[in-house]
Amino acid sequence: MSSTHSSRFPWNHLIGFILSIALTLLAVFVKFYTSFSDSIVVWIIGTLAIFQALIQLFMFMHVTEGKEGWINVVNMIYSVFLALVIVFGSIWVLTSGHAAMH
Amino acid sequence: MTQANTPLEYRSHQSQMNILGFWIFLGAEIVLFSTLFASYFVLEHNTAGGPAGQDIFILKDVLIETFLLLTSSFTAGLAIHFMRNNAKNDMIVWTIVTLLLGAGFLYMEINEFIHYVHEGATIQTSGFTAAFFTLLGTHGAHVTFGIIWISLLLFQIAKRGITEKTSSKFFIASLYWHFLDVVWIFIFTFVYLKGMVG
Amino acid sequence: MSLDEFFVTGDPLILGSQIAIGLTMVGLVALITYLKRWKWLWREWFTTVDHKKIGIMYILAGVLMFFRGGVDGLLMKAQTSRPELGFLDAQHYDEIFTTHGVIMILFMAMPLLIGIMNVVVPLQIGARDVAFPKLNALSFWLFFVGAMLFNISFVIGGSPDAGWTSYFPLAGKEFTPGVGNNYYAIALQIAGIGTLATGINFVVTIIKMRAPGMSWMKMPIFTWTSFVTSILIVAAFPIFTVALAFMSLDRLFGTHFFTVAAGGDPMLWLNLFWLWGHPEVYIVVLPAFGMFSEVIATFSRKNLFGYKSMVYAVAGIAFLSMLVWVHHFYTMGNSAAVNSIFSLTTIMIAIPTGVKIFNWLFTMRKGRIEFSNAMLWSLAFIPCFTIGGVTGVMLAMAAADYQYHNTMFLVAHFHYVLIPGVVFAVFAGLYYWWPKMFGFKLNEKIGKWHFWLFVIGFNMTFMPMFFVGLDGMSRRMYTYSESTGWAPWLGFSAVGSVVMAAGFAALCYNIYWSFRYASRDVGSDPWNGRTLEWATASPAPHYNFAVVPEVDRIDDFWYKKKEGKTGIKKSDLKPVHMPSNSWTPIFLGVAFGIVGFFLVFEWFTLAVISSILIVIGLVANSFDYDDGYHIPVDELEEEEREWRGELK
Amino acid sequence: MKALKRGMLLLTMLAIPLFLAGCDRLIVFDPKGPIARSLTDLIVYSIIFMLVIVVVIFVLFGYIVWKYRARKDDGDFEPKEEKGNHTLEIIWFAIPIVIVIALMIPTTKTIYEVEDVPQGYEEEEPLVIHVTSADWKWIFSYPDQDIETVNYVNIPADHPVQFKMTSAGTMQSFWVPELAGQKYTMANMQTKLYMVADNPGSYYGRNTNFNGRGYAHMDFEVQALERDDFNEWVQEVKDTANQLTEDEYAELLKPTIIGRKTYNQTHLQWIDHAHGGSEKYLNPELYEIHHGGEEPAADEQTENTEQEQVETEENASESSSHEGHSHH
Ligand code: HEA
Ligand code: HEA
Ligand SMILES: [Cu+2]
Repeated sequence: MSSTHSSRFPWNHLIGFILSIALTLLAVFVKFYTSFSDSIVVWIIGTLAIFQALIQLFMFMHVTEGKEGWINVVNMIYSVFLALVIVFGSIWVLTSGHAAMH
Repeated sequence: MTQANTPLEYRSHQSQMNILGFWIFLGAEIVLFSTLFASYFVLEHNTAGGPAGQDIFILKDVLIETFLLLTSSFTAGLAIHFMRNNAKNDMIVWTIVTLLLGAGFLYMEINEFIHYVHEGATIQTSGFTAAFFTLLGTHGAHVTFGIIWISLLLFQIAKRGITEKTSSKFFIASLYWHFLDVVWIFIFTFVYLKGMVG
Repeated sequence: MSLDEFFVTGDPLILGSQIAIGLTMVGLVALITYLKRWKWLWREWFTTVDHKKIGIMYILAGVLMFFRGGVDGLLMKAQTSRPELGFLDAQHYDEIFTTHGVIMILFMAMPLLIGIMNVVVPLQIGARDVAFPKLNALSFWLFFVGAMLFNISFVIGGSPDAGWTSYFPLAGKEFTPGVGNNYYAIALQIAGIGTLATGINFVVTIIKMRAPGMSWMKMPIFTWTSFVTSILIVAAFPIFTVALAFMSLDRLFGTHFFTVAAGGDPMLWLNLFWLWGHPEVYIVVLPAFGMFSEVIATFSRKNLFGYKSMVYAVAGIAFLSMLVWVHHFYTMGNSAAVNSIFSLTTIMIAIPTGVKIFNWLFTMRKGRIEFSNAMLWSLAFIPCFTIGGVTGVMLAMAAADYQYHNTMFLVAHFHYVLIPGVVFAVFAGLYYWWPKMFGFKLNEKIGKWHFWLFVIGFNMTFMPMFFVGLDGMSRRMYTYSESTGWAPWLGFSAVGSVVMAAGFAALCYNIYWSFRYASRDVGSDPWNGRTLEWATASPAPHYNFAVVPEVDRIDDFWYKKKEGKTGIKKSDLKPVHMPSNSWTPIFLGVAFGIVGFFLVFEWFTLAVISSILIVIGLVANSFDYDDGYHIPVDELEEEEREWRGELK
Repeated sequence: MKALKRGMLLLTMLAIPLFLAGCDRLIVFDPKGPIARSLTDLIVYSIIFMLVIVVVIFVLFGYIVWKYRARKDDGDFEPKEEKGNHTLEIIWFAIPIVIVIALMIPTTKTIYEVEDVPQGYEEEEPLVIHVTSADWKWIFSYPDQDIETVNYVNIPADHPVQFKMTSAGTMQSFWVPELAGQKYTMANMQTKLYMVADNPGSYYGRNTNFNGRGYAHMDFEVQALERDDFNEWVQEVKDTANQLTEDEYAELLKPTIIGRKTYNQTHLQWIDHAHGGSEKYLNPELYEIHHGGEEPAADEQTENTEQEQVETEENASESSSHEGHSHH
């Protein structure tokens, strides 16, 4: 079912590992060696972080594996949705009103 | 999925439930950490005259921590790979490497914290430091717990070998370990990189 | 800290309770010792991992907490029954509404609902137990220890006094320096971890342990609501865990998350509290909706109308409930855009809720409505809850909420949803599933007293609050002056609460009476039920089902009964695997309680030392490879024969 | 049966105006200014919808429960199973959607409306008053007039007033039901609330957000005066009132219940709590609670002042009555 379950060399682990190192370095590069504006940098490195998370999820954690693979995927999507609501919701609510005058 | 093809850790119904249950738990962990992140973002600029992130973060140390943790995630994956090939000794070796890398990460992080305290940033300094140390501390506590947990499992694997039960326990611990890596990536990106001046 | 600071003294009410508690404890211990029941208690209850027994313990604890919370309610009603009464002083009143709110929601509603879920869900899906029986026991003990820790606050150290919402800065050390609010932070944390574990447990149980053939859309509706509730628990409780951790850090370790000084943001607490708190009120109401659905279908002798739309409605409510939290602080000075969006999401909840109301009504239409006690509670729920719901919609309109916010109108709203929604449901569920738990029915005649007194008392108590609220009375006022003109409303309301208390007393009497005198001969299926829990003996045997039932449609048992196919064959009996009892859950629970107690009093050395107990419990657990045991076929056969007669 | 139904309908139809007439006596239904009036309009509008919903549900409920009750002569009648009914389900899905839209439009409009100077007053420059809430009192500062009052606030009638609100410590909520609704007051933050009183008069205001022992007594009076009377009052204060000193101000911020006070000058010259610095004035030791045991001296002192001042406060509240409104 999944390619990891064989005695071959664990290529996808290795690829995942190299990719994650590369993405980390890329993020550092974007942050310190380009001249994008702050918000663009955050968007780029944020996207890179999401790719890294996906690498961990699919190449190391094998989310889709097991009998309930689809449940795991739904569970992760739902959790990420909650995470977005909590993070962006809180920021929006606490910084957009005229109560926010630190 | 036929029996023979199923990885050992999925074979019994109870193991399947344990693994599924752990995934659900990870869902809860995502919510927990996103709450910590949300609070950090809200309090990030409330330094109350104390140091801000850009005053204290050191890229080099953080990068080393990141590589240690990323590598440990990789070696944890290798351990699972060998577990699935029923290579007990290789599995134990890679697990020990994973633990050492994890310990190295912790060592670096504790040093980092000590450095911050010397810079005048303790957990009581400001809203920013409270949120920062709590987010990082929660992650660090998870790593600590993971090291202890996996060490206990090592004993069990050494004693009982790779069985349906030990393999499912170990698989779950590896999920946990990878998850901590995911959390770290977001800390690295949104706390450290974002908080430093480019 | 001196001894008389440690023990709360000086107040005759509290002193009286202290003495009463002390005497009750001594009496209980003496009684158990006299009856030589310690071993039995330990073996059958304290170390049990059986979901039915755990459920019963939850229910017992919940009823006890209802009594405690109810007494708090009565004291408040007494204090405000006349203007400028001196029965309670401000401090005492503040402590009482705080503990009342916390206890009612977290230690009354939650355990009663989780208790019923525990008893019923595995039976409804044809499972032998929950997915993680030991974790289930741990959840219970964490809840129980948390509840007890919270409850001792009023005799040891002082109660929390910042409201069940414990808003900062008030709940910070600067404004409430005592240990009271430490209790809030620590006790709720312990109980909350247990609840989170329950959520995970039931999600997995329902995904993985359904009887063969029971696909998603063939699941009983109560199982569905329990499932969605569990998901909501997993989604919401971690937020509360973090909020309470911040609170503990602020109070015990001097950090600045929510403080006025050093860049803390008190509004962050409001935000986090309600990110959890709003879903929490739906966590308590959704399983209740499920119970009403079961009861209404059973006693209308019809299937549930619009089953699928009911499922979608529950899912829709749960989804929306994560998106509305700001409606609790419209008046915080949010931007108009924030208030508008959250008004919209909030009001939208009326749509799926309305779907449910109409489906219930149409389940009864063309049925044959039997006014059993369980059904009476479900019937009373519909109109009462509608009042609570539509007043909720009024509150949801942000601009209008500028007038209702924090007034008695709000207090009336939430009692009108919580009591019909949760308390009525628990009563309905108890009457309905009582025979399944204990093998006898509660008395219907005493039940009628319970019903009418409670429902009438309820409306008398809370209806006037809408009006005093609209007349300018804010909540949490321990006193008011004659000139306000509120006295007649509040006096009437106080009388209502006494009627309500009489209703509760009738329930207690009913339980007592039925234990002693009710007929033990009720059969396995006393209500002519539709779902699987009625396919096994009452009370349910510890292995639940001798043969795991197969299901090929919704309400399968109902049709099997008609087709005469409910029996089991001797040849189908196989040894049943059962989990073993375990000492670790109660041990861990108590360990958490001890550490928690030391943390409350900020005795950190002792807390650190005693947390070794927790480590011991966890390590013991990790090395536990107990695989349980099997019940042999003979034993199964004998037990089944007892109620089924000779097996084929 | 039919008669019963018709009777019930008639009764409920009658009940609506009766109910609304009864509500008229309640403070929230008795607005005395344009802002409160838009809130009341919204509330009345929503109540009509809610009453219709309640009536529909109650009637349907009564009818179904009565008609389909089990009877002795049912015999072994078996109700038919029903899966559901798409048309019906669509109806009770769609109608609430329409209602939600009907509720949302005026809600949103009102939300935006009350955040601004009320209609008809756009031309006039609002009088700015700073509100600082403390435990357990309200402090009003008039920066332009350079005077400060405690537990009462005088405003010119028929003129827009903008309150800029903050807190010296715990969170409170500033509520004047007849004039403006409410909003929180929070340390380190500033919220704004507009208010206009149509006519001179005395209006009830209070804190609705629980903030400890003195909370129940935390009310104040809004007194709307004719323009000239207002100016006269300002002048009088300037001529007669004491100077507010920093020491006196620190004393004010201690957790006590006190009566009304009037000062020359405002505390804004040395601190605006909306911009931090409140921690200087916090007195944690005064919040200690001593169950039973002997009260320490500090507490005794507050207790005394508290008592004596409750009395003053009560005298004061005689005029700040809420009473005024409910009996006319
Ligand atoms: C079981 C608990 C429960 C339930 C189910 C609800 C249900 C709802 N609640 Fe309530 N609420 C609480 C418990 C609950 N609430 C508590 C405890 C508080 C206060 C906490 C505190 O401050 O201490 C609170 C406070 C509260 C507030 C905060 C007010 C304030 O602080 O100023 C608001 C505001 O929007 C609100 C709204 C609603 C709405 C819109 C619903 C809706 O879900 C109601 C939906 C139901 C119906 C509408 C009726 C049936 C529907 C129809 C018949 C269809 C047709 C109807 C329409 C189209 C309108 N609630
Ligand atoms: C499920 C939740 C729940 C339930 C069931 C109740 C039930 C009751 N509540 Fe509730 N209440 C809350 C949740 C709940 N409450 C919350 C969350 C708050 C907000 C707290 C805050 O502001 O922080 C609140 C606040 C609140 C207030 C507002 C205080 C204020 O703002 O000033 C009041 C005032 O009267 C009140 C009264 C009551 C009463 C009289 C009951 C009655 O229904 C109780 C009935 C039960 C009994 C009466 C049982 C006891 C019976 C006896 C003693 C009889 C003898 C028995 C035997 C002999 C066996 N409650
Ligand atoms: Cu809510």
